[in-house]
Amino acid sequence: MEQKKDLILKVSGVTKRFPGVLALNKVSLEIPKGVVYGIVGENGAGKSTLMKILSGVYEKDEGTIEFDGEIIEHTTPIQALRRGLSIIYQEFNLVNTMTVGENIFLGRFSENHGMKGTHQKARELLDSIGSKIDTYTLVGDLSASEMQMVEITKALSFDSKLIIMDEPSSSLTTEELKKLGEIIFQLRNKGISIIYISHKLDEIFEYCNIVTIMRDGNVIDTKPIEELTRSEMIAKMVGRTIENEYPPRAHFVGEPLLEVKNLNTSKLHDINFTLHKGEILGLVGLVGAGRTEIIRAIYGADKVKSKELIMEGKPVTVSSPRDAKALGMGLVPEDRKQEGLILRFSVGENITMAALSEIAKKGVLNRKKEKEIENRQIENLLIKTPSAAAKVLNLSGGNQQKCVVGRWLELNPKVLILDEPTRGIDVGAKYEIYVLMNKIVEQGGAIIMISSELPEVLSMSNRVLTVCDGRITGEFSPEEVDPSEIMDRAIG
Amino acid sequence: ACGKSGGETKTDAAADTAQTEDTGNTAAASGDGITVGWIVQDMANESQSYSCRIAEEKAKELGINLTSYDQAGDAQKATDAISTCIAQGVDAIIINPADPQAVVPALMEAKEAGIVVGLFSSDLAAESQQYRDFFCGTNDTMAGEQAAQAIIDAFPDGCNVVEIGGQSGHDAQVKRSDGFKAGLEGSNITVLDSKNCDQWATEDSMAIMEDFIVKYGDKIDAVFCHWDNGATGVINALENANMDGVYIVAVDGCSAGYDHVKDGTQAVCIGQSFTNMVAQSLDCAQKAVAGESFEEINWIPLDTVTSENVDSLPYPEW
Amino acid sequence: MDTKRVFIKAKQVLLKQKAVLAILAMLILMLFFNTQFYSVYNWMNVFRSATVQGIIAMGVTMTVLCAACDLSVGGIMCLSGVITVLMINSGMPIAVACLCALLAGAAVGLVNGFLVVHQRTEPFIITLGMGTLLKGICQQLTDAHPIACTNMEFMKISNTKIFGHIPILVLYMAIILVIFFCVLRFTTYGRNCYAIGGNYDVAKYSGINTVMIKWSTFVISGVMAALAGILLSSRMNSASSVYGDNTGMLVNCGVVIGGTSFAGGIGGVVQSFIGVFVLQLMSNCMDCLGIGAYVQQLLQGIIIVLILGFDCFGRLRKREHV
Amino acid sequence: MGKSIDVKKFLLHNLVLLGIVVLCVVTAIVEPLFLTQNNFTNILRQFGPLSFVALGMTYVIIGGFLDLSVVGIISLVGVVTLSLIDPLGQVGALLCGLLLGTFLGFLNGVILVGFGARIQAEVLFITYGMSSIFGAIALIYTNSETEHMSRLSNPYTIFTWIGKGKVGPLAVSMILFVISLVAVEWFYRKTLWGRQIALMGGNKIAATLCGYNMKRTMVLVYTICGLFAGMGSIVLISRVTTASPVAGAGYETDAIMSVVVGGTALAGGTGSGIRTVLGVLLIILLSNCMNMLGVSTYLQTIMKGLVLVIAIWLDNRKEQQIH
Ligand SMILES: Nc1ncnc2c1ncn2[C@@H]1O[C@H](COP(=O)(O)OP(=O)(O)OP(=O)(O)O)[C@@H](O)[C@H]1O
Ligand SMILES: Nc1ncnc2c1ncn2[C@@H]1O[C@H](COP(=O)(O)OP(=O)(O)OP(=O)(O)O)[C@@H](O)[C@H]1O
Ligand SMILES: [Mg+2]
Ligand SMILES: [Mg+2]
Repeated sequence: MEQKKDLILKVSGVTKRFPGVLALNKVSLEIPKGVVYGIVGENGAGKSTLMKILSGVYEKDEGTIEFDGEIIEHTTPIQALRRGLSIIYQEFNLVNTMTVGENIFLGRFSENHGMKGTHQKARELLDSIGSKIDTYTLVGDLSASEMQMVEITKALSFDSKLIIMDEPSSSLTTEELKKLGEIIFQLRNKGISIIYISHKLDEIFEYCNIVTIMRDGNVIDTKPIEELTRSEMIAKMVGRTIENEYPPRAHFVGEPLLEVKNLNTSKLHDINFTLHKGEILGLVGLVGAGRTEIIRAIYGADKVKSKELIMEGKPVTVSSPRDAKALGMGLVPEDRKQEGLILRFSVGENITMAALSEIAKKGVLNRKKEKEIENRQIENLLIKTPSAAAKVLNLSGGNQQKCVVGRWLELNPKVLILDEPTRGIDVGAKYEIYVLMNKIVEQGGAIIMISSELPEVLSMSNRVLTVCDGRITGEFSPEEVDPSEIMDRAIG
Repeated sequence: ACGKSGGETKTDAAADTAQTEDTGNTAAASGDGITVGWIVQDMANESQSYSCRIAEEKAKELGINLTSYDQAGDAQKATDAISTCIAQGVDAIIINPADPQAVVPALMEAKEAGIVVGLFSSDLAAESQQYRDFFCGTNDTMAGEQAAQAIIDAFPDGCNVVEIGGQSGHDAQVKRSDGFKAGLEGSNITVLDSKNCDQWATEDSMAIMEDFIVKYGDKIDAVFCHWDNGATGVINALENANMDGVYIVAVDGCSAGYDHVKDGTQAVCIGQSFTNMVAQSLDCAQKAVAGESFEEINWIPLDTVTSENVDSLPYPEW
Repeated sequence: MDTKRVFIKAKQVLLKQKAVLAILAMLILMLFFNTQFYSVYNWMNVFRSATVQGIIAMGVTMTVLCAACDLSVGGIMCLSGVITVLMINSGMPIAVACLCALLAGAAVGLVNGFLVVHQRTEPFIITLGMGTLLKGICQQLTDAHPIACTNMEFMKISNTKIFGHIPILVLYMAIILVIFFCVLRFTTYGRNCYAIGGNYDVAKYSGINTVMIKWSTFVISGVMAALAGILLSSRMNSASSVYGDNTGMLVNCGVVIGGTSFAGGIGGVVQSFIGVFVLQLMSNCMDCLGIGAYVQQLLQGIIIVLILGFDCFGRLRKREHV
Repeated sequence: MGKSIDVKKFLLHNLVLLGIVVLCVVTAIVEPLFLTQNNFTNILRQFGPLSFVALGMTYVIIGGFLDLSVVGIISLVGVVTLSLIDPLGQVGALLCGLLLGTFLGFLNGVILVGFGARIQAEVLFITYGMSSIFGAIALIYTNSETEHMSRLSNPYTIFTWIGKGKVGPLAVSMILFVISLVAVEWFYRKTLWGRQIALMGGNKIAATLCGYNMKRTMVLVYTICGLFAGMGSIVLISRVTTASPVAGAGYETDAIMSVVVGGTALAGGTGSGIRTVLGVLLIILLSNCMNMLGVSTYLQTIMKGLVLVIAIWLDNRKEQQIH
């Protein structure tokens, strides 16, 4: 009895089915007041689905939910918000065409006495978390991490008793992550509970009090954080023991493959570097440093002022992604929903997208070969999908990412560019992607990898470049260097 | 409706006119010629654009300063065009309205501004005729009646006829259809069916005729099609079905109609003479502006073109 | 800081608003010709001509802001005129007739909203079909004959002038424009419309009653079109089933020309009015210059293509995307 | 139980087909003449112009765009083709007409790509403006006069053959259409170029990053659309033996309606020309059946609107139920 009073949320026996998928199977959770409650699990474990049920986006099929002592049968997003449950969704949840201030107070315009009041209050909130974003800028003009901060601010603007954060840190920099940590502690001290979902286990260990581990729609275990070790957690998540989070670094570095010279755009200044055969080159920098711009410019996706590329000793021109692909380059973009996938199309169609031009004979396609590719990649990458014909829209984030990566693997690219390839991907899948990366370099290809997770870059790459403000500011060998030195250069 | 403001408009417009004369209109051909705003019903319509062309030619001859405006078959554009004419300070407006009802308020304004108003081809309803000075044109209702008469004459013992109307709701379609119905009243002619088109499109009339042929087959003795180019479609449909001897009557009197009558594919073509209409209206306008007396209503008689008289009539230029 | 922001905004508007540039170009061009273009009467005439489409554009803008569109406005306008005139001719008081017409417009908007918002059909195509349907109803009601209004009082609604020069229609337009501007700018409802158009799901998750709001924009659009129908019928003292044939396309085109994005969330009623106005002004300019009908059509097409084209171009340059 | 679900599913998938069957059965019961060979030929002939235009439109819509300029293309190609028969001979005129249609479509594509239009909303009214331009050129070219084949001095047998000819019971225009349909469907389904159209409709940016040239694909779909609008125009003038500079009004709406009623989503990415055929059939049959039943013109317009709205609505519900 006594204990029950302290619970903010009690979920018992919740089940959710999607066509062909049992997303949640009799899930039960108990979340006390004033704790940070971590939920971890592989991609497709059902974490996001559970959160969407709590916030009223999906209907549950079975089970009961009790929020703040009240049984909730049916809820809608607005009711959930009013009750005091706010959520930061995994996918961005902002209106790009409106200003930061208006987004924070979306739908509550009159509560703040019009435009001026809204922006004023938004300013106060942003200041309170130490963000310098101008409330009058359009959200569409922000970078991924700035958007994330706006989302966090938005969740704070409600007087919530429970805040769900579904991978809030996936695009935050170290600096911002620190701020987020402070915010979380502040909230917890005020007696507000937080559900924290992340694939970055360090954060889980740092912030959370209790952790629930999910796999395939089931709750595997719930334990206070002190009673868990990292490897134990990983083992429970993936259902087997993983010795290392990173495979051994591959060392096949050979002669120069791609030389980038004198690359200038409106944002980039004098970028020069060389990529060698069999090398994984990491690009490190703060958000907005221009890493994405560098690789897009190389790939021919953006306009450039000047650019010289030398591939295998021969000067080449790359003025469009088409040229880039013809030279054996491939790009996995950072925003998979907008730039990577055709969400309405099937998993298979998304996988074969890049390879179509290879299997077409004089422009005529071969359905049989397409099928082969689909099945091969689904097996190779262990993509969790009912069938190749299922819509990619319904896959979990990690599995969607695998589709985008898989599309290029089929082509054995010489240069594969990966922009945040493991964003929102679970440990198991990450490992698989790392192994795949190693396989590519083994075959003589080379990889440029952008990642905001420093450990990942340091463990995977043979060489690291730091980018700051559109310039390359340093070159390091990750085995020899101290991470703090790299961050130093990245900050500028 | 609004006396005071109307008065002011009048002085305004008068001042504007004076100004025009002071500075000399750029388009003015001769110093003393009157300016006329010629508002065409729809420049995309063949007959209308033809009448506009001859009006421009005729005006040059008469030393009239004529500017043409298009209402594109839209009643609202007609009122806009009238307002533009008033603003430009013309001496006379001659309009062939797409919807005669709809221009009445705008014409009131024009009259208040002291502008001579002439209606061309379509007249206002009887109760609003005070808002125009003169009317020149053929009577579409009469065209329908004449078409009916031609059929009655050809089939004194009665027959079955189908009617294919022009664009649904268009002034000419409405009047021709009403006239046709009125003309048949009391006769022993049966109207099997009657359909309008979405546009004045030959394709529409052809499709309707094809369906009629399937449905009524040889029962059809005569066809009344509202326009000559539509009759082309009717003739095509009949040819495709190998039907001969169907008595076709159509209105307009364009070259296509004359050609059909000459080949014998079309029995009767009710022709309207735009040359006469234009000459008469410009004449009336000149007289009205000069303050001379003129005929208020000028019916331009319709020609009933048949194979007998087709060669004696001047071949139309459109 | 605030003045600077205003200045930047003004510059942005001028650069973004190709329609304003087009208007300026026309105004300058007309200085070189000796016509009555710069007379009070003519300007009132242009404004008055833009009124009917302008009023419809207000409602359409609401739907477009919510990332939908309404092409049935031509049909609604026509229907409302027919209903009003028929009822007045049958002896009803003018006010009752007008009210019924507005209700009819609201009813059509309700159905449009049901289909588009509730049933999630494609607004472009469904409202296009609805327009055809309404046109048929008008033809049925009038037997495709134009009908004159027998009560001359009805004419006064649109044909009065105030202060001697200003047609009352222009006043109506101004009032409606101000109301819509304020609603969109200063009320939660208005801001919610922008949110819905910007990102429907986000608006929904943020607790905005997206369905009702988006639905209501269709009702507003219907009512405004019906109002425009009444004013048009009063202006012309008649109703006919052929009114409004191209209105749907033209008004939606005007809205987009003004800079209200068909993708939703960007724009406003002032822009829309400018968009409708630019087409009207252009036609007036060309009439004043005595340009032939075909060339007018050609020039109008070219202007539409250029304004919208450079709008696209501007957006593209900003992002430097593929 | 399983069977009833199958029936329901089949019906849900083929609502248009169902509508067509119901329409035919009702008409045939009330008016047996509907089933005559003559009427069958009629329907196939009336099917002509719209079916070509709608087929071209299908691929634009699959590519995620729309084309309102077909009206202008039909007008312009019609008058130019007919006027070229005398100077160039009929074969030359025919080829020039097709070439002109293709070129106008190409021009659309190039202009849109040049301006950098990326989404449906952006192209919609630009093509509307283009339509206005093409239409105006047609009017200027002819001075708004209708041209008549009967006044030509050169023979125009090919056009007569297209307009009236029959091979067995089948109209020539129908056969031409089937050939075009098969060819273009094969192109769309089996070739890389065709697949790129679908990719463009699905996600233009993703497709570009996968190394496909979306600008070229965009020009391609508009060129196809222009070509088919030109073919539609030629079938039209052959059928009615005249060419009017304002012919084609309303074709853009009917074509888009046919495509969508057929079941190709306006959102792009999926669809097929075969579905469009059903949509066209529904629209043509609707007017034919109601003419057979003696429904008044006004009621016909109401019915047309109603059927279209309901068809699109039901089709949409179906989509939602299946997913
Ligand atoms: N709308 C939907 N329709 C069908 N299946 C769905 C839908 N949403 C989610 N799923 C399925 O439910 C399962 C759980 O997905 P969910 O997004 O909750 O995973 P997750 O644990 O959040 O994974 P990630 O860490 O990758 O975000 C997945 O297998 C996914 O394919
Ligand atoms: N679509 C866009 N519109 C406007 N500005 C943009 C857009 N995309 C990026 N920017 C801006 O360009 C700058 C550089 O962004 P970029 O994405 O290249 O950074 P990055 O180093 O890749 O960082 P990230 O970690 O977010 O990937 C950012 O400040 C961002 O605000
Ligand atoms: Mg998730
Ligand atoms: Mg980036």
